[in-house]
Amino acid sequence: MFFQQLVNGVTLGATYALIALGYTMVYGIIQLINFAHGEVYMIGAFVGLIMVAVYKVNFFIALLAAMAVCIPLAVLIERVAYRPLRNSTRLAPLISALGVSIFLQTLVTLIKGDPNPLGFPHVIQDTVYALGPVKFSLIQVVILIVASLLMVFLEITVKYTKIGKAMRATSEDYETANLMGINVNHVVSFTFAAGAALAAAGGVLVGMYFNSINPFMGVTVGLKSFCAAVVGGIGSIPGAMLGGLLLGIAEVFGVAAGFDTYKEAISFGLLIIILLFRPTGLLGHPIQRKV
Amino acid sequence: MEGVLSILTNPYYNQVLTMMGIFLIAALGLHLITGVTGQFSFGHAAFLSIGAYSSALMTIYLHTPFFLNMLVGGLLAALFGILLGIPSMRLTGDYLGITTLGFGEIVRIVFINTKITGGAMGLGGIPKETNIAIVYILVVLTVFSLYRIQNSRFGRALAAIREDEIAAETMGINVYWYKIKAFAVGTFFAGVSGALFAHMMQYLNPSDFGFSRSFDILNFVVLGGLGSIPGTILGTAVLSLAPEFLRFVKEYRMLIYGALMILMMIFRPYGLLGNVDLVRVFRSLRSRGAGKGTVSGDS
Amino acid sequence: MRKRIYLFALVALLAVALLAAGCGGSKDAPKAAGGDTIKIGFLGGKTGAHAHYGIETLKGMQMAVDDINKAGGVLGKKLEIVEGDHGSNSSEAANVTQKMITQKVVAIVGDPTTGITKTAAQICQPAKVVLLSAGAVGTGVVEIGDYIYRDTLLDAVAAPAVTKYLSEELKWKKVALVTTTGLSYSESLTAIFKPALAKYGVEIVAEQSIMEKDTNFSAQVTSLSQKSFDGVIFTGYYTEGALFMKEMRKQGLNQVMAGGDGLLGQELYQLGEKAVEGSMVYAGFAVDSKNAVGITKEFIDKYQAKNNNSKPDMFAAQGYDAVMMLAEAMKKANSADPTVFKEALAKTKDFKGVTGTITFDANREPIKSPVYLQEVKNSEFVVKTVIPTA
Amino acid sequence: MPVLLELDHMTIRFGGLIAVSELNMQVEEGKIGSLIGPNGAGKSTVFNVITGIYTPTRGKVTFKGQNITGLKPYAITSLGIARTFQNIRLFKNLSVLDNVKIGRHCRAGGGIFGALTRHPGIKREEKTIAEKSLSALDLVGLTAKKNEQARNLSYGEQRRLEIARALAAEPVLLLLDEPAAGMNPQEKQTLMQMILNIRQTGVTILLVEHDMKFVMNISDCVDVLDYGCKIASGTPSEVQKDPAVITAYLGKEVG
Repeated sequence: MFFQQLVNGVTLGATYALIALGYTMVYGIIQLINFAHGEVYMIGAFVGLIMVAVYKVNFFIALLAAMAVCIPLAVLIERVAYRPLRNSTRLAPLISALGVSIFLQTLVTLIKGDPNPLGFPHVIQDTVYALGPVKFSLIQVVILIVASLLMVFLEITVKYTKIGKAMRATSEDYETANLMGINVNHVVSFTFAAGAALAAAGGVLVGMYFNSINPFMGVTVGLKSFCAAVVGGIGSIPGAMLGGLLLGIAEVFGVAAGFDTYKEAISFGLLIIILLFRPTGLLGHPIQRKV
Repeated sequence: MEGVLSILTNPYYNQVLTMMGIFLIAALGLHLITGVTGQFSFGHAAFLSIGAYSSALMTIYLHTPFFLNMLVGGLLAALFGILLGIPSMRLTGDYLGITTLGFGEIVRIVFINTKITGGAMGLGGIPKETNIAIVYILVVLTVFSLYRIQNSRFGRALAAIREDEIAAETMGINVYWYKIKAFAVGTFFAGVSGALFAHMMQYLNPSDFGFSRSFDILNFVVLGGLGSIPGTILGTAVLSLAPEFLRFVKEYRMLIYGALMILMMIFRPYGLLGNVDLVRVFRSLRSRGAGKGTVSGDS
Repeated sequence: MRKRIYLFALVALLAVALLAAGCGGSKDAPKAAGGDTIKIGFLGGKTGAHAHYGIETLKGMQMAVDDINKAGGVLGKKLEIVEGDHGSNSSEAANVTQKMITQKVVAIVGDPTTGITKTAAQICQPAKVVLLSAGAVGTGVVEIGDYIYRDTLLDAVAAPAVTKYLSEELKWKKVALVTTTGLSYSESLTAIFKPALAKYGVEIVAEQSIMEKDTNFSAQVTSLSQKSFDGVIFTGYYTEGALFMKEMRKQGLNQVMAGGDGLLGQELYQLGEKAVEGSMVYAGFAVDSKNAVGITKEFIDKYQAKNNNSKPDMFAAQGYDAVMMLAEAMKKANSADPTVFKEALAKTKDFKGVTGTITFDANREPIKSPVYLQEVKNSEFVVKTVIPTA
Repeated sequence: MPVLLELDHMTIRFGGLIAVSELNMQVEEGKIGSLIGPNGAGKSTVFNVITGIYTPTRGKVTFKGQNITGLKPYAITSLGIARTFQNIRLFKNLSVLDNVKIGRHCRAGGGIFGALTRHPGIKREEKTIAEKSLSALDLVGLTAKKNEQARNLSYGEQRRLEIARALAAEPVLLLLDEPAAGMNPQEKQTLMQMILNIRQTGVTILLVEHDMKFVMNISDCVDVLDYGCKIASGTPSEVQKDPAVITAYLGKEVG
């Protein structure tokens, strides 16, 4: 029972982590809570659904297609709604992010015709593997593998490539990076693109795992993933992974322990407690007071 | 004059304007927290719900007078504001924002799970006590109080905190404590607004106080012009009336609403009345530049 | 300084007031003046999370209005629907209800949900406009006043009848009870099922709570897998119901579920696929193509002709009946004045609607018969049995 | 002359970096003291410790015989220490007069209740705040600009406004962090006169300044910091001749 719940928690946490990475990278670079990120995830799920239901492609093609749609979408969102506001007050881009969020939810609802959830066709068999008393379904295995691969890929990109170094420099000091000849606009676009790719993958995986997608699915998942990013230490990539897993596990065990009616509060409660003791999250750098 | 009369007699305008006034009081409270003191709060609806439920329960079970219940609602909201502020006011910026958001969600979920508030089924049977006159008298009182607060030693200290916390602290301002005080006053108004809401709708449901309501109120404050009372009034008016005016576009309504939010921010990132100091405009009109010694902390 | 503040506040208030009056006033005035039609309001979400109910209710209402107008209208006047979309937001629902009242509707049909119905009822009652909800099932609705009605099959009537059937015919002795917390519909239904289950000797071996819009039920199902039971009583909506059953199948549990009309919607089998085969849903209306007769059959045929052959659901049928009941009450009272025809409406007895017979009891609560218990078979709702209520 | 401010073996460390080490320093009442040293010597850090923004890792700060180590900045201000900042920290979107009024915060007591009622006590208090603030503005010559927004002032005016804001707190000890930075010679001359005038009113002054001519002309005593350590102390003329100071500023001569 304990290990079974742990498997459930880790699977859920892996999807939170995928989405949390997008929040954390964007925040690390331009200190913006990209509230529209949840909608990118939602659109990723819909694109994945269309690909498997209408074009009958296999799972990996659907995953790539979702990424292919979400990447330009996220870059466009940044261009239109955030870039003009980069030097404005902190709240202005936040409000326009909410605007983007409402716009995309309504747009998808209108295109779809109603806000009702849609099921996801079976592209992965319902095979169940048993490891002693613990059961893994194939889809859980796929989620864990795909999520891990993507995160490793991201970590390599950020650590060892030129654009990754530029990202780290920009998140360290935006102004100086700019002066040092880094094209920060490129870096920001790349960051949004990378976050969108992960969110799109998250959307498709979650759609398949839970078998239901709807135009408003990005709202709560987005908020919880953002919590995960903050819990782990916003701006920190390993932090987002840690935060995601922690929240996923806490949620599953909270429900198992009988706090099922408080399920939605678990993530937020954990967030507040962690922030009070570590004001910048588990793996975040402490803020140095600059005078 | 005919227009004004028709508002008082036409129940629809009456309803819409009363609602607008109720949310304006809440928005003015948030204005003090976010606009004047510069602290993010993404959970304002929680304080509305605290004021709403507590006043409604008093009305239903204790039969105490409405004004007392409203006052208690406001004070209870302020108490929770202080309780939340004590641990979290050391957090800055977005971290404070996300903490208040979390608090807001937790309060909503607690109300869902509470028996006496009717849980998810909601709380009905609240007598109607709110009317447009009471609401707008309170709006005027709120505006008046906020003007007085902003033009006082207390208000100047809050503005100083918004401008530069470290400088404020070296000027002798206990930044932490002043932030909590600002939070208490701002959430008091939210509680009063909640009490009015409860006795207007006569039925409360926790889903009325989700984070989308908090962001709506934040929108009112930011879109009108952060830190400006006239801006908050204008923002609230435009955004509460916009959905009503946009009814004719039917299902495209929220699409346009979302697009409007983006466009307004792009073209007026400081809000509709941001960087327009009405008091100064007013004064220069009145006395052609030779103003009196008092300058508002409102810009 | 002081003068300036007062002056400013006054100017601001006036500006806002004039803005509202100037923009809103001109549009509605001529409409309200026209007296050649009888206006009936539709209150519901055409957008937002529960839009499905609203859209279907409106479809049914429109069909009823078309039928009535084709037959010459009511009292020599045509019926007209005034639409009030509230986007599933309660403070907007209050605004739009008030707006329809100023547009001189004599009655409002809606909202399909209990919460918003209560909000609207608080406005309709003092305004002396009839509110007839085609969907509200929660408690404390008609108690608000004598202008407030509903034409739904009440769970308090239906759930015990269904429980009796489950216990006596299907021999369910142990059940797991799953509630969607935060959803008033589900919590009320659970509260009705509990005594009913006890009365017919069915033991609740496990209780689980889930949340609305939740998609991950692995923890709850893992907990259930430790118990043995004959079936699941699921009191929530179809989305969660379908996903919950899927998770059960995933974890190797094969019991079926039974629940109320919250489970009713093609999404149940579209989402649930094989996992919901055999699941049972009761409702006050069902398309029983083979056995349907009379006006029910006519209604089904007409709806299918209009909507690409898709079948009408309960909300469409109740929306249809709501308008028909209102029209009949107006004819009986020979008046389209709500203060007059509400008396006739309250006396409605054995009204033959497309959803069955409806009688309002002394408390104006609807007594409906029968209950349609349906079963999912090959991805379709098939009527399993029709249970008459006492 | 009695000692007003004393630093006793004050050490502050940021992570592995020792910013100031074992600093002993005194400022006598009624004097103008200066703290000089090359960039990064830790001068501003000393100010930040005195005003309570940083808590020293070791050592003690005594003001008027009272141990103020570890007190919060606002508490230290009300005891009578006010300061300006090297990188000007005005309340940029507020008016010039409001900036100064905020400086007087610690010398008044009106709270929320007073703000709402404006009872006679508060009216009197506000009147005093306005008068004192205006006279502080007068002292730095900014009376004419009292209704301007602070961000619209010129650089030199902003520096002067910071001084006025600090003066409004009626300090016993005034800390000025590079007050002459970015000023032209004429402005510096005015500033010097202004500082002397302030001293005349009985305020003790401690300066951090890079302009040697300015420091040497105005100071009664000078302390020199290099790499967080005090290397010299004395009257301007003593310090000027000190070989350690010359080395620190010009580097060691080869050979």
